[in-house]
Amino acid sequence: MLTYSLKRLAQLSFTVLGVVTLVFFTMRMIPGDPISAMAGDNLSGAALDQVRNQMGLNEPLLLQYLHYLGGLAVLDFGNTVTTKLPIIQLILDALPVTVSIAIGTIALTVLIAIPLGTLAAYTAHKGHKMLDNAITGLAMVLDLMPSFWTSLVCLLIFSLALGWFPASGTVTIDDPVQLLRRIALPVLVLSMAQIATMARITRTSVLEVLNEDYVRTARSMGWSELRVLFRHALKNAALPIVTVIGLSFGNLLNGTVIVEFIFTLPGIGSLLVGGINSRDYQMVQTLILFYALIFVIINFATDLVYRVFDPRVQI
Amino acid sequence: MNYPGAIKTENASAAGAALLQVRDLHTHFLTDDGTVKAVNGVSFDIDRGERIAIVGESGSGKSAMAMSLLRLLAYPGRVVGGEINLNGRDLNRMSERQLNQVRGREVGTIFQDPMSSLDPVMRIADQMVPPIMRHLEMNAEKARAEAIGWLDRVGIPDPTRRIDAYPFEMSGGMRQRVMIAMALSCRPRLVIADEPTTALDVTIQAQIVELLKDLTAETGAAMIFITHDLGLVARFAHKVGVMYAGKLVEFGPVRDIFAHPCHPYTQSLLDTIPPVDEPQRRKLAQIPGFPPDMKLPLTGCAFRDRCAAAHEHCASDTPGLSPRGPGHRAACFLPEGLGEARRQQTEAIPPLVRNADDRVVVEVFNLHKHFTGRSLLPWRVPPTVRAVNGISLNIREGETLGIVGESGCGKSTVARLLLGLDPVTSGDIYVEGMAQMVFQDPSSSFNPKMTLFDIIAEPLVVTGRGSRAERTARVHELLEQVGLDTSYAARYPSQLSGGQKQRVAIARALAIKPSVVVADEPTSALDVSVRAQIINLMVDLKRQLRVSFVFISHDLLTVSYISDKIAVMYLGEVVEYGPADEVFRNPLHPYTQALIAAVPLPDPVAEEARIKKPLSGELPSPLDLPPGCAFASRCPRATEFCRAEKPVLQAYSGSREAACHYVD
Amino acid sequence: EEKTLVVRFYDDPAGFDPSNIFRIENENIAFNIFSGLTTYDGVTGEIIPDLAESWETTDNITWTFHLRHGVQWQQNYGEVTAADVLYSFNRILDPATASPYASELAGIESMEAPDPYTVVIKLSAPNGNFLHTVANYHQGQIVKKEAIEAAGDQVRWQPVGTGPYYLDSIDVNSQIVLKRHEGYYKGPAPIDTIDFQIIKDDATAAIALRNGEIDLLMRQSKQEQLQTLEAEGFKMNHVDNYAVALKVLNLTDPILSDVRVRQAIAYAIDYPSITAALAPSLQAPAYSLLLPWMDVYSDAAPRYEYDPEKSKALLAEAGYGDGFTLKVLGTSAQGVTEQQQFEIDYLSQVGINMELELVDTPTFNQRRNAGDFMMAGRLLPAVNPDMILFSYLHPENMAPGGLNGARYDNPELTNTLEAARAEADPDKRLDLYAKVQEVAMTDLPYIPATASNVFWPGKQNVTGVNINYLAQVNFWDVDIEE
Amino acid sequence: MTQETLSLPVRRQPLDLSRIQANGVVRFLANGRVQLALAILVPILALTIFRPVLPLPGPLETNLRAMMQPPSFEHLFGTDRMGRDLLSRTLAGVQISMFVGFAVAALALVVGLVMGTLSGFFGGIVDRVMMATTDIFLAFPSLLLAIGLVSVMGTGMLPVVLAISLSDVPRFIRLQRSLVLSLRTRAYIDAARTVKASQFWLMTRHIVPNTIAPLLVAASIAAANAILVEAGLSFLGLGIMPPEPSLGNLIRDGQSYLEQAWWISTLPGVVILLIAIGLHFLSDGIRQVLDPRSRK
Ligand SMILES: Nc1ncnc2c1ncn2[C@@H]1O[C@H](COP(=O)(O)OP(=O)(O)OP(=O)(O)O)[C@@H](O)[C@H]1O
Ligand SMILES: Nc1ncnc2c1ncn2[C@@H]1O[C@H](COP(=O)(O)OP(=O)(O)OP(=O)(O)O)[C@@H](O)[C@H]1O
Ligand SMILES: [Mg+2]
Ligand SMILES: [Mg+2]
Repeated sequence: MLTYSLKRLAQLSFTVLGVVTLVFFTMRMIPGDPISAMAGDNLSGAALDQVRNQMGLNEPLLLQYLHYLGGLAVLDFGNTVTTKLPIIQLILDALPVTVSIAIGTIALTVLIAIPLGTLAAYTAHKGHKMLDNAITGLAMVLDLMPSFWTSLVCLLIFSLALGWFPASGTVTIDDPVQLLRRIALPVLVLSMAQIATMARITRTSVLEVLNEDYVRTARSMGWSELRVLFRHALKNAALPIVTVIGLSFGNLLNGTVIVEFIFTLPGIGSLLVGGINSRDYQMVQTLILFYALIFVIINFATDLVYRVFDPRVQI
Repeated sequence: MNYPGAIKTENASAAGAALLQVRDLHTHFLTDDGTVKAVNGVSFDIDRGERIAIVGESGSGKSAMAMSLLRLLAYPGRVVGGEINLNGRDLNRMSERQLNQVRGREVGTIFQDPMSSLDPVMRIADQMVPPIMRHLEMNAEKARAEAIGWLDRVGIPDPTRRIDAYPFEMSGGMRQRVMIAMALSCRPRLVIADEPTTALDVTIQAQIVELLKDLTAETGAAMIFITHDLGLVARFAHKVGVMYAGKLVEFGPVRDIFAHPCHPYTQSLLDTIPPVDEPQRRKLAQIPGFPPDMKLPLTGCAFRDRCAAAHEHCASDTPGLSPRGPGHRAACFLPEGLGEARRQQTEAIPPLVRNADDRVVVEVFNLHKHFTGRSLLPWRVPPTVRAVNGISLNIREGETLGIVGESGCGKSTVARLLLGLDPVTSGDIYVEGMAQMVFQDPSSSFNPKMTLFDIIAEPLVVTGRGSRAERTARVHELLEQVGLDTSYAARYPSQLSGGQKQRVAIARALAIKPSVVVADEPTSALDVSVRAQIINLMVDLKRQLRVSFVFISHDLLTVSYISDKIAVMYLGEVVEYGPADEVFRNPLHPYTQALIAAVPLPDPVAEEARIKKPLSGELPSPLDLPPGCAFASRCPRATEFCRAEKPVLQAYSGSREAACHYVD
Repeated sequence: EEKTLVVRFYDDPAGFDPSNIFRIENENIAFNIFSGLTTYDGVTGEIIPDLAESWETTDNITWTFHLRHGVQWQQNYGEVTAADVLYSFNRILDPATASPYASELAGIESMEAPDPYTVVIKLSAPNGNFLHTVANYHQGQIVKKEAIEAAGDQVRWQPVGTGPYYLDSIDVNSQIVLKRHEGYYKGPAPIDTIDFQIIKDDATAAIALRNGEIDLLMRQSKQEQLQTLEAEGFKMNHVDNYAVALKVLNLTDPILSDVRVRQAIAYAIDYPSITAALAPSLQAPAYSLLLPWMDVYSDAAPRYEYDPEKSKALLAEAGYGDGFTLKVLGTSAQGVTEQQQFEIDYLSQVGINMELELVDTPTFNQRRNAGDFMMAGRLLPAVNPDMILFSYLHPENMAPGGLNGARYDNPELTNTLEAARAEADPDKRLDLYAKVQEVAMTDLPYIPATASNVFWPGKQNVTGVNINYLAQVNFWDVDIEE
Repeated sequence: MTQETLSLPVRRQPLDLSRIQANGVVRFLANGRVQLALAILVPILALTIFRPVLPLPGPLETNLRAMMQPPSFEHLFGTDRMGRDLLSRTLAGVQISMFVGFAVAALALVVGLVMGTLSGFFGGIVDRVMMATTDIFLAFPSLLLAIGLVSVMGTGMLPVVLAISLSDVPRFIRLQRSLVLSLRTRAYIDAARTVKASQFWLMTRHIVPNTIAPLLVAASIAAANAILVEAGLSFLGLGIMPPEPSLGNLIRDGQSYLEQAWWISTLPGVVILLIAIGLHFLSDGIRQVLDPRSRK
């Protein structure tokens, strides 16, 4: 465990430093800077250059990089370049929204996908291909609808026609009911794609386990198929499922851009797109550092969960 | 018939009748390519306490038949007809729910692979205790005590602690014991064991067999024991059923079957086993051809294509089981089966002619190979496996060296070192010319994307020998040498049977005319009948080409049959070394003695006469070898001296060597 | 009972410091928080008094403003005085502020406050349009020294003004709340609270309005949504012709330097048909740099009505009978717009191969400001025609320093333009401006494409939504009727 | 050596066709899933290829007299806001989207194959550097990469393909690496090593041919996925730019007319769905055909 943690720590530092460096230079290689980003139609080049100078954007790149690393070393993430807001605060404000969406999505996905996938695997195992095909097919159709399209359809149906959920309105964790009503549709939309993947993985791994010898052993001791399915098969099939959950959690934390945009949710995805569009270097760097951390931490957590599900995994 | 140890059941209504009556059982696999008729009308009876062995080659439907009894077949298998009367109730007509009351409770099951038959993520207790609670209606505490009791009886040391272990924390032998404990824990009246020892080492196998024998005798359970090892049958069974192509072709008491087999298939099967006590070596009998495709409709006798005594009648009519003696039935039109044809002496193998100037082609001196793990923390000593721990050997031109020993003793490592696949840790290896290899697993030996031509020609291409035309000629020559038609050159490995693959492997190994061919368990993945073909082939080749072979196996019978010299390995060391016959007939080292004692002989009479005292004690971990004799922990003769002082290999009576302080 | 108006806000707020404010939606908030010396009438768009009750000038050089008495700052910062005005303008001019609007006030030679209610400003050159400069917009907005100093580097988030509404709270991710300034000099506004909800997607915004979640939709720029909303009976508040979208032609380009080529491009595209097909509500064809409602607008300037034959002829004359490739710089934010697709279509009919180079907005802005393009678009909302003409046509404003992206430099026009600005006589002034427009439309460094309309659809009971020509709404006029 | 000296049973039976495996192509075409996939993909591809000679208006041809018309005999998929024929546009979009899909898959396949093979085969420091690098790219939001590329290179086919494949490549490298690791210990590799075959020989003859199949499966999934990701990028203004119609931007363009003209976005969506389903079946088919367990 100690060795493992040390190894992980080394990996973490390396990945994070790599990501941070990559993003620093990528952002600056992209043409356009914070000032040109905020310029609308009516500002001239000379007027903007004045602002640019004042913000230190004309310093040599390497110096800026060192400044940045220096700030990181003392956990100072700085302010947004143009609007001078403390970045850590912005992230901490946006985080609960994104995290609740991610958790909601995972929860809904797991709730639907795992029974569905298990059922599909079971029917496939028994040779009843019809239900299996129907489930797989449905999952695929859901998977393939672009989220910007499903989002709008959901809005039109659930918000406009049925009036169940609002299309706008503030989102805070202080008001859980409102929060739930606001994230319900995004969660639904995001789950659609996740359900497909997870149901597929569940199906494959459960199906594989059902063909294992120990399942036959359990049945030879007189256990019913259902009990075998849920006691033995699911537990053994858990590893790939956990991996997918870990991955999709990571993806959800950065992959909700479109959905946040359409449903007007002030989450991390909006921050990132906003940051990129306004060339807010500091914001983008911090967010990506943050992603890298989450990525590494989720990997780590996944490994720990492995340990819980499979005693053979030693860390 | 009643057997010693059988317990009278209280079930009065069933008294007198057989415990299990199987009548005309049919099992099909409904695959996409057609229906596989895996079991095709099998009928037999088992009495209480009776042990029946079912033998037959791979694919003959043994497992399908056994699994049909409890309807444990996986999709697409289905029992399509027949009666399975257990104590008068037809299992085949029971609902799943009713059947679940029978499974585990009245019929226990033991599967082949102990590594995969236990749920890897559940503790032993969680797998054993709930069925006991359920079937014997005990509370958790009592059930647990019961389970611990069973673990104790199957010889798991420290069962109170080990019951909470996970399967991966146990060795294969231990896991198989757990399986047995589990299968017997609800005191079933019938135990079905599907090749319960095939995956185990000989010494462990002997222990498990004894255990099964004792425990079933003790509880009075009857047993169906599936195997393809005829030696085990002789050691174990009361009755034998021989299956071929989904049917029982012969059924009867074990002694009758061995002494007087009536079906040509049974006869051929018995003849494929290397004889133990004949002074002169003869070629093994072999069964030509392949078993029939069970998807195709079958008329007549299924064995007729491979039967030397087949006549027209066999093609049109299907012989039924007919009586040949008390309780002995066979399904053949001929009363004697092959009869005279069987007794035609197979060709004798002339002994190896030694020339004084025969060169030594392989010489190994004080060879060591240690595998060192990686330790991330610099202050920790990395774990080291001493896989090969100082062995010295030599092989002359045309000579075959057999290496035997239990799993993990370093046989394969020696082979890899000889081939230069791994670097040695220390010691010297001298190989004249090149060494080539034949691998155990025929399916992973070949690149599935290459044709046989490319496979056999590869060594030639890589070493840059010959023009294209010469290579083609050589490949064809090799194919003929190993008995394959040259048209096979265009085939892919997946289009070959296991035996054919091993022939190709041998052809490839011979391509560059190596001085020595190392064969690491070349026959252990093959069926008995095919095994005989490969062994015959190797015997022929070594004589004709005067190639030296290193033949590695844990099958002592085969090794002693094919080898000129034998080296017995134990934990990375050679403990006995000498001419094959002598080592086999008169083992010096206690380990060799135990090994030979553990080999089941295909002769029930001889088996009964043997004293069977399987090895006890634990194999020390190769990570942490004891200072003295490595075998001391299991040796019946070990003394304090053995534990402290390591014996070295010493010469005895000229040609023999052994590493034991107490060799007389 | 308190009245609350929920308004859609369409992008992330960027702050409301007049010295550094960008983009119309932010300016709209500032417009309601601050006041200028003058301001624009919501309905007519004319300059009207704001903090200055009255003003006088004789020569367009010396301007004297008389401040209204008793105007109160928000948040108890006291009464507005001339010192505040001087402070505000000096702040813009101070290089440390780094205000991009400093150049707007660069013409000021001196400022003084003879008494707390009088401000006298002297310019270095006559400027007949100076009242626009000090209007309630950008540099013209008056701030309070104490409030600015108290806010430190957070001025943009803590604006204190004298307008009808003050900033109550802001969550930069989702919401801006304005509250009515009870001490507003014209009296408190009818609505207590204005709650701006950030909704970026136009379709979502329309749904929110239809759902009744919001009362007023700041800017809807999708034609199809407008049609739906109109059909559902929402009030379509709008202002027409608020700004001209121009094609900026880079005159340093060897091909575009030929005036015939520029005219050929203008003749080749049928903007009236395009606007009619694509967005009849949102766009109208434009024929000049200026808009018809501007006082100096002249219809005497040449017009380029759709005439592909003439276009081909001009091209042939210029030696491009076989056509050429016209590279157009655009933003990728909306992809290739339908309008651009039409343009490609029309130009191809006269043999011009229009190639789009789409880059994201920051890159686009940077390249456009640097003048690094062959043809690009620009839309300059302004009420002051002089500002438009100077920015686009005066050589001093040439890119990369200024907005003259065409790098147009015609001394004849420059002289006329400067004379027009200085001219005090209204008739002569009009003539001079007409001349400017005529020359500009003949040389054609910029091709007027379309004029935009701005829509703020809202509920029927929301009244007084008057959008001015800067696309801004004075919320003091807005009320919710029961 | 003659036949007689060996008492081996070479039975020259007549060629038994049922025993001999049909060769790869035949088996491939005989697979049910593959047939299904081809039944979906071939007509779509054929229509796409023959679009120029079909009696259809050009995909960029506007017609202001026929705007937003619902599907009819004249316009099977209806028309859009500019009166362009949506069937024609959809088919042109298929062409572009398929190109994106295949380009992405091909790029990921080639790079993944080379890097993954080197990494898995040589191990050691090469492997560790490669793994760390893939980690970095996996932790890096692909959106930023896309924006960066589009900003530097402008919008168009190449940046889109690069942007999408940049997040696929690390996955392919890892897949290939794990395949190589499992193949590296196969006996046939050892067999070749006993005759001192070169590393290059081992990789090109033994390793790579055996990893192609699973990589192809992954590639066909990546292709389907790329088509969808392109659609998402289009939504953010980073995809293939109209008027060139990719399926993604057809859906995007039509999305805001969902209420007035459902067909504009729905019909191209159905086509994406069909293509993706086709590719899915194809990959499943490849998997089945190449799965050793499915062979007898
Ligand atoms: N799941 C299955 N699907 C299709 N055919 C099967 C299946 N399982 C077994 N068979 C076929 O049924 C026949 C009998 O198989 P079975 O496993 O009973 O043989 P066996 O005698 O136990 O062989 P082995 O000694 O190899 O265990 C074989 O021809 C086999 O190919
Ligand atoms: N690459 C390796 N790394 C570490 N340990 C190894 C390696 N290869 C073999 N060993 C260890 O060396 C010992 C000898 O292994 P080897 O494979 O030679 O045994 P074997 O006699 O061939 O056994 P089997 O009969 O099971 O094939 C075992 O303990 C094994 O775990
Ligand atoms: Mg079997
Ligand atoms: Mg081995």
